[in-house]
Amino acid sequence: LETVPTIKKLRAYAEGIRTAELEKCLGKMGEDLTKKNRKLVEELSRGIVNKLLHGPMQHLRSDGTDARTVTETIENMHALERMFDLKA
Amino acid sequence: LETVPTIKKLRAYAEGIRTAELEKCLGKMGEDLTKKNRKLVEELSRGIVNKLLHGPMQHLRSDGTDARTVTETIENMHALERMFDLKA
Amino acid sequence: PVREELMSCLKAGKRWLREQKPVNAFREFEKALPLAKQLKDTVEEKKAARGLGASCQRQGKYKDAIKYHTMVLTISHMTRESSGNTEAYGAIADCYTELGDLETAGKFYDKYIDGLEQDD
Amino acid sequence: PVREELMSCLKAGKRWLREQKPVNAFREFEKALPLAKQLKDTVEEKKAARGLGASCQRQGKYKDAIKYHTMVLTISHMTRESSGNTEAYGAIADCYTELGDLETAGKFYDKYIDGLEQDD
Repeated sequence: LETVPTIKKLRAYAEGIRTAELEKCLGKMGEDLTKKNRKLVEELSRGIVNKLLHGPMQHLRSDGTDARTVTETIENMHALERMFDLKA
Repeated sequence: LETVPTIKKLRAYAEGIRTAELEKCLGKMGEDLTKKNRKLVEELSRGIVNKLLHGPMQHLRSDGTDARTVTETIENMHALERMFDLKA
Repeated sequence: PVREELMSCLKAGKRWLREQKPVNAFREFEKALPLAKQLKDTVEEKKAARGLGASCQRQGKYKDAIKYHTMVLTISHMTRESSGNTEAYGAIADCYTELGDLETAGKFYDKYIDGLEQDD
Repeated sequence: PVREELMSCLKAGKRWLREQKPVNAFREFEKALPLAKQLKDTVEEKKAARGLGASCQRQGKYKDAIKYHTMVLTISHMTRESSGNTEAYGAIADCYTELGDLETAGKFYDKYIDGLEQDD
């Protein structure tokens, strides 16, 4: 359960990168982009982020019954906090 | 130094997701996409992946002088291998 | 012109969110919601609901935010069209985390995580 | 029509790579390289070099791959235009990893990692 706030922080971190890159891209693409393609670009950004996050997010959840899994989950949390600077 | 192969595997893992999502997106966008916009979509996919990988990649490198850092780097490696299923 | 008004509200709401003015954003999405209902356009209705949820969340009104994000799930359920659900699960979980209810947050994160692999 | 031929070679090369036929891909990029030089188009010249590098890599010819990926860095250096460098550093490091030279691989990964934050 103590890994739950880390999920929130990791989500926010990735979302920050996604929206920054997306806005930069859409800004450069200008007006000659159809509405359909604009939506597809947005979906692309979400698809990449979601698929990359899937593994780490899964490994931040454990049902708490298996001691080995709990220890690993906490280790994963600490590693993610270090690697994505999520402590603050 | 033992984390070097993990960098390679993590790169390959992320590149697989990036190209799969990119091709899916470009396939749906069809012919009404200018060459310039196609390049921008490609850059978007690379920008998101690179920025997300930056933290973990940095934390897979340590200069080997500081014992604390070396231990943490190895822990990061094990966590990444678990989370992205990179062992194989 | 109802559709045009709807679109302009949604657009303005999004812009206010980007500019960190959630109170103004809320006002626009609040106008958009009945317009989308009037047009029976459930896709845009979900966007309005999500916008209202995000606007509340940014103001620290987590319970209201949960209410609006849940509206997205309800619409999806009724229309059997799940777009936006993964994001809604994640947002609801974020709100419960803020409220200190980590148990419920965890349950919603589990649904969020299940959705990460899918395209929607 | 030199430019058209160049573009069609690059396109075919990329398609062969996607279809896991690196030998065929190599042939196309090999045709593209002198065409790009002839046009003095260094951006496309880098694409041809990268394609040759990738084609060799997929065939397990890591030393040749390093040679071609290094060509990208050389062109960047001469034109003071660094696009493609981050990817080249990463690919060279991957090759050294395959060759078992983890020390050199590490050095190239460091340059790759520095590049991840930048846009190029």
